[in-house]
Amino acid sequence: MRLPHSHPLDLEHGRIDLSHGAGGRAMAQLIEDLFARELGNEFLAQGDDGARLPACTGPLVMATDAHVVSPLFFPGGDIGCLSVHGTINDVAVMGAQPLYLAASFVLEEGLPLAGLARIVASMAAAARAAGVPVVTGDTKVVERGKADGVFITTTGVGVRLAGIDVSGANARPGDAVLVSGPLGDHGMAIMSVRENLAFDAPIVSDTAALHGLIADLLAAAPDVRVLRDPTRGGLAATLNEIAHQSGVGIVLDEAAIPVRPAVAAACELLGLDPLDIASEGRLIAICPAAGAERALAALRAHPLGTEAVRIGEVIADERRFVQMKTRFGGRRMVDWLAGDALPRIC
Amino acid sequence: MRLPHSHPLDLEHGRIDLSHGAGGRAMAQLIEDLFARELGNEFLAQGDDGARLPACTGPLVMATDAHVVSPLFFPGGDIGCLSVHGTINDVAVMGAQPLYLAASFVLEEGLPLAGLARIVASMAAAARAAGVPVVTGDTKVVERGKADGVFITTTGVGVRLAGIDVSGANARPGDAVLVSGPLGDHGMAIMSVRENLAFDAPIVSDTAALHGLIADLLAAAPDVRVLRDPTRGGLAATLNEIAHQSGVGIVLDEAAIPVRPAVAAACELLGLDPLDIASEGRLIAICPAAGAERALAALRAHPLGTEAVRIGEVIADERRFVQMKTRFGGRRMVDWLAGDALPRIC
Amino acid sequence: MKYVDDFRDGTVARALGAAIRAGARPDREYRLMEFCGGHTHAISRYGIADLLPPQVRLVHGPGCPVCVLPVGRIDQAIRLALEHGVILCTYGDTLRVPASGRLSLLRAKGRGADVRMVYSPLDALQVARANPAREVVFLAIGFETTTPPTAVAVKQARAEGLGNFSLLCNHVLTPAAMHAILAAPGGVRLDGFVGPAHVSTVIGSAPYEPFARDHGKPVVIAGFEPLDVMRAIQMLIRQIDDGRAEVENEFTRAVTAEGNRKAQALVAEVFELRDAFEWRGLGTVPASALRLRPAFAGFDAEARFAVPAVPVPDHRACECAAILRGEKRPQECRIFGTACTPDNPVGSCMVSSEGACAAHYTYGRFRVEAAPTETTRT
Amino acid sequence: MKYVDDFRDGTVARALGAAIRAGARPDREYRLMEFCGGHTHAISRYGIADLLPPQVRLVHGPGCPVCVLPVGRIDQAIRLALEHGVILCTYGDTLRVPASGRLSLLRAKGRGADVRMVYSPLDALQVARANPAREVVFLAIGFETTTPPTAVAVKQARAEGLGNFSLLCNHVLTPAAMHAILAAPGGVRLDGFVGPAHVSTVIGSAPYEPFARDHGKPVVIAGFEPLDVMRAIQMLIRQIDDGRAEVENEFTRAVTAEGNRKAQALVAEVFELRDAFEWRGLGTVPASALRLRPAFAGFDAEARFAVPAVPVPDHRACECAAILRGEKRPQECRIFGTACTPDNPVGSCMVSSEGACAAHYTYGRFRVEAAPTETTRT
Amino acid sequence: MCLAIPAMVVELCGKDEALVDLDGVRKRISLAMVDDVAVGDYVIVHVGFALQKLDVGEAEATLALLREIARAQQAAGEAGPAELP
Amino acid sequence: MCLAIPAMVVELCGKDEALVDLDGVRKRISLAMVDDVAVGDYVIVHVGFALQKLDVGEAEATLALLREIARAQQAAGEAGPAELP
Ligand code: SF4
Ligand code: SF4
Ligand SMILES: [Mg+2]
Ligand SMILES: [Mg+2]
Ligand SMILES: [Mg+2]
Ligand SMILES: [Mg+2]
Ligand SMILES: [Mg+2]
Ligand SMILES: [Mg+2]
Ligand SMILES: [Mg+2]
Ligand SMILES: [Mg+2]
Ligand SMILES: [Mg+2]
Ligand SMILES: [Mg+2]
Repeated sequence: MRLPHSHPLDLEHGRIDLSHGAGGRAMAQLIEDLFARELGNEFLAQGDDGARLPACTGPLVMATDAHVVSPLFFPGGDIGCLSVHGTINDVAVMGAQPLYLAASFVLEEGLPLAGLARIVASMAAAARAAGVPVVTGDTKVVERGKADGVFITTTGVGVRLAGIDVSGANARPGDAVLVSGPLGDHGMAIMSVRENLAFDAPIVSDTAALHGLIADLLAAAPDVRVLRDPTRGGLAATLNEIAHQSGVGIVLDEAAIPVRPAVAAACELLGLDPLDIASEGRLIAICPAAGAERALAALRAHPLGTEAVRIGEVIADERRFVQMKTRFGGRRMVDWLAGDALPRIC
Repeated sequence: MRLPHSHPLDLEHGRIDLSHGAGGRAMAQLIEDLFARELGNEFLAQGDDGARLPACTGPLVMATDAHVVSPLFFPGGDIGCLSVHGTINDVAVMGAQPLYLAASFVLEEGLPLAGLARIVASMAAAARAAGVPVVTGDTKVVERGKADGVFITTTGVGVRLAGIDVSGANARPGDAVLVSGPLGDHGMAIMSVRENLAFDAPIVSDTAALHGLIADLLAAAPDVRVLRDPTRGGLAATLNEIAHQSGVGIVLDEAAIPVRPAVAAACELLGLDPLDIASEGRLIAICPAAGAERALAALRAHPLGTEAVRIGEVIADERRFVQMKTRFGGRRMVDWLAGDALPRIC
Repeated sequence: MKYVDDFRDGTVARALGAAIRAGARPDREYRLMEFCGGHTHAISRYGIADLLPPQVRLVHGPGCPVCVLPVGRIDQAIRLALEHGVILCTYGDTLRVPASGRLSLLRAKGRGADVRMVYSPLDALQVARANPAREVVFLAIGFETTTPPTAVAVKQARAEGLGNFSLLCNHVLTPAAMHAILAAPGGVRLDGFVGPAHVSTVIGSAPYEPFARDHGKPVVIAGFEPLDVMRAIQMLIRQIDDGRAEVENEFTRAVTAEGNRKAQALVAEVFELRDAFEWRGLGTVPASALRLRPAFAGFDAEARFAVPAVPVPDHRACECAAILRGEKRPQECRIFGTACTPDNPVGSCMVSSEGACAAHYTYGRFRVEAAPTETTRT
Repeated sequence: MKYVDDFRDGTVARALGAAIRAGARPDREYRLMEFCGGHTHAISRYGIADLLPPQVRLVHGPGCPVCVLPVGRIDQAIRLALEHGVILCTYGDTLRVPASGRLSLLRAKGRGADVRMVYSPLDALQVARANPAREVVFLAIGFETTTPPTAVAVKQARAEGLGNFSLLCNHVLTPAAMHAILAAPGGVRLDGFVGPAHVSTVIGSAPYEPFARDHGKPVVIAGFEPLDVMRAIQMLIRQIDDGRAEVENEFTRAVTAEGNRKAQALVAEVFELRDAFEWRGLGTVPASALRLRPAFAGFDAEARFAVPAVPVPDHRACECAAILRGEKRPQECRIFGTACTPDNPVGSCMVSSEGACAAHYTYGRFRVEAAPTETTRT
Repeated sequence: MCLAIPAMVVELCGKDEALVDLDGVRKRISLAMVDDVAVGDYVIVHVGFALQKLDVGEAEATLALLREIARAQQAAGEAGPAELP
Repeated sequence: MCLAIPAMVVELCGKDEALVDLDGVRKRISLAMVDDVAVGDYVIVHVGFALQKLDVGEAEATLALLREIARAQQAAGEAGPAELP
């Protein structure tokens, strides 16, 4: 639907106002001249309140995530590409090929259109690069002070890969725990630009779409039992979740866990544990120990997995504890973080 | 995944704090003891970051909507059931059978858990009544003052009904325009409880899931060309959208358009036009004139369509204007509302 | 709605239209100005023009308080909110009025201004009570109808000692504007006025006598319902054809000769005449607006804050001035419907649905744009 | 990280552990209190216990400023924010400390309190500058390490005339607490102290002399890295076995006998001793905390606002007091790990990861809960 | 200009206020501008105030006149077939 | 207690401030508590302040001692086979 608009959308100095969410011409213009133009594909072009898609073969997978990151722009990415990667990854770690995304925006009155345009362009680029189109969307505007710039919820649909059965409940004692690269880059990149913490660091978010890496891994190692992206709560939360779902324990080897020096240093300064810090482009894979080397080789052969390593093993433990042999030579638990990762002084 | 929690969730006096969104045990408890308990189904019970669903036959439909209604509770409903109905309706008006919903929550720090529990229970009841389960979800918590209580984005997936081709682009000159019941109840119910407008009125939201009504309609009248729910922007915006998508004009008969007396009266008091006010449980259907009576009969036979009427016709008009013969005997345009529906004094 | 729907009856309307067609002389034009935006809105919303004979030409007047408010006054309000940090309360009508620098109160809100829509001036008092640590300014607009409620609010503020409440007063006077139109050099040809409905409930019918007596223009005070408007038109046509120029009252159910004395007294107690006031379209009109009396000077936002009203020229192409004087029709403006639409109003006549341009755009433009396949006249 | 990773070397650690095992007498127990939470944290995080012989028993002391802060002081801060509407700035550590009525600063924030986490006291000054119309209170906690930065901030506030800034002062003194532990009636049996690292950089090693001299307890000041802790334990075992009681310094790279004179002068200029202060676990300890000097009284939030600290009894089952005195271990508390967890801390030792209970829960509880199939000792 | 609508007074409240009803919609308004308002009266409501009482007799007279004009016109044969009220 | 970490001064900034580096992470801190700090010095950073200068000679001496103890212990045959630094 192409409407004649009296003024072009002012992507340089304009701002979101309530009319952009009111269902009138201003909203139609925002959708046409920004969202549809950037994200454009045959499905979005249908112009209805939803997308008509082809039939797809195989069992479906569906995942959704709200993205509320602050600040909206951070080293290595922004809320736009993050919202594409995050949901693609949640679909992919179910052992599925991500096919379509839906994107819903909550915009705060006063948001500069220039910023929104950057975000949408970044989403579009991420979706294009991943080959997963945004097929339908929604835009709401709330009063200033009732949101935080932009919230983006993306929902992904995909089809499960044949012969693959991965789930957080599938880990078995003896399995190997692998990770595709260094941990915590994303979370620490965000903290480095938080107003009240700001420090300078050579840290960029690891945000990336993992479905290609996962496809390669599963092709080489279809016996992988668990896939998970260690986002909120970091490796610690993710492994505790898996331990609980599977009813097992996990023992990590601290010396093997990859953390970049700058991330480790920032954690020291802030009193945080890198195992609690989110990644957005890293993969945890758990597979039978016998297949671990083949799986690692497949991960390392992909550009997003060059630093893949084995970091631990699954054990039988009714208490479902995640433990770690420390580099120092001792042993400790790796528990869920209580509350939010707040910088400490003591 | 069932964790041992040290304290039960305090659904009476508790409030959302940042830890409920931090990926730790507090979040797991909120999900288990509120979301999963209320919305529970076999898919949600998988406990992964997404849902494994069966294969489905036929072309897919996908729709998403963010729900940001304020206040969260209003006569006749709340943001919970609204978020279920809204997305079911967007899937259904594509001529599809809605199958699954994903729900993503943005919660404001400080939100009373009692309110959230009511909302989730209302979602669950709506989803159960509609037979469309919430199969996966996400929860984020933002700082107080960065949201407005709760935002809920729901995304729906469905399968298109065989032999049906409905789209906003399908209206043809000569077609009849039908509506399933009185307009504007939802929007006016919301306004009646807005802090700065509050008035007393026997108006309750019309929020409802329309897929049953639509299924009955399409079974009786598979030649229906356009289905749409007149939400934001009301009938005026919806028909203007359709006129633009289809490249046609529409002429309405004001005397035929159903508006409840209290809704009309509230509009008079506030200086608003009922045609601009949202409904959340009404259906606009456009069909060949020859089939209009059959379609109306099917609508009227369903509890949600007893007040269905024919309100106008599609005409050829390159300008894509929506016009209306007034009850008074004149004629006027029915344009998109400019900006938001703000109460007027003059 | 009792006493509302009755005056919207289509069957009566069609017969009354036929009576007007039958009664109007076919050989002359009747140029009738409806002063009020309320009438403009009713004419468009009910499609009254379709019921009238072609020789009746309705000319839209300046009786829309939003339309006549000069840009500089909105700029003032925006500066109060953005620079002085006040809570700016106002009616929904003014939020979208274009101001300088592509701003409006709504856009200023998006930039952090604390702007709150109120339904009544008493709501603004409530905001002031609830925010004792903040300055709360009520941007008051309106003709004589809306002024007495403002007066009540100011008196109430004084009674409560609400020291954080003040008023940005833009109340204007109807007769002064009508006079300005008639006095305009080379002004419009008008055969009569459809007189204000609700303004007249307050001021009564007497103030219109000079227009009949001195200017020879018949005035028929009419309610805002469409049958009221049609009946007033019929009465004006009769006067014109009879060669009479009188003040007649169609809206007897609400308007008396003397008006609402209590309301007049409230206004007189709180407000006094300004020497002159700038009107959009009409320029500076002497004795055409009100300000707070010295006894209430403490509640005057203009005195309390340093925000002089800086006159701002209208957009070059904008014909609002000529339209508000009844000299041009909306579609005669070069940018009507292109650069200037209700979504992006350039002139103020495009803002309120009572503005001549917005009413024509929203309700009437199908009449003049290229005709559709189906004929538009029933 | 230079001078950090070096002191975390696992190879050296294993050999040092072997040396300690070889050097410790098998026939006796060494009860060593690490006063500082920093040491408690290092012991847990690096699994140091696994490298030590079983006869070395580490007793966790009260050196965590969050753990010793009485509930009433957090209540004060919450009242300042909720009732007095101040902007309450504090370190991330204190946000989750349980207060009365199931509140904490974080929960108060969810109820509308304006609570802001800062990384440095200078950030709180910045908040005060940015919000001149608001009162900004910095909730200061900490031992001697953290006090000089607060002193700098207060001096800076005075220099700038930041009249809206004030301090809720909870700075406490290490030697006074150590003295209270040794003086406790029927107190703990301790064979020596692992002395504070960063506190000692400020106060120097001299203040510990009385504990060696008068109480006969060896003190070895140690850095917070795990090799520092192990080396200090080795040095303590030697002193004990030698029958010596001296103050030794393992942390020579940062600690001198006299400490940081400049920092001491800053503290002395701004603060003075309180007669007494309530410590969680230790009760009211004389001369154990600081308050602002009269010259800075204008910056004292306790003077500026009427929020007396009301003592609040601990939860009945809570053993924090005994734990902070070194008399009990976390797992000896009846509600450890059930009603009291880091997610829902009942006592303050469960809040900070430096608290004895939290450290044991988060890092160490696998040692005492039912063993897994695999053996947990490598 | 001056959006206002007649509504019926259904309750007099303390301090110069009334509850008015318009087809079931009820709103509290100020009576500060009008005297001698009784339950059952119609008042014209504007920005939360009663502007003026509606004179029901005059309203009925105006309606009767309008209907009379219409009827006369219909009798004269110019208007359509619809039934006049 | 008292989270603090040694970082290297890489730049002295006006008004008693310095930029410190910890493995690439750079942060501006206050030098109000320490005198005579030079670029290249290590300072112990706590809540945005340099608490104290780190005595590099003492640090190296402590490390040398620790390694010596470990070597002696290894020589005594009790520790594992790993290479000491
Ligand atoms: S169309 Fe716009 S610019 Fe032109 S006269 Fe009307 S309001 Fe003014
Ligand atoms: S477990 Fe909790 S209640 Fe018990 S002593 Fe520790 S902190 Fe106190
Ligand atoms: Mg998800
Ligand atoms: Mg995710
Ligand atoms: Mg995930
Ligand atoms: Mg939508
Ligand atoms: Mg914001
Ligand atoms: Mg939608
Ligand atoms: Mg929708
Ligand atoms: Mg829809
Ligand atoms: Mg999620
Ligand atoms: Mg809020």
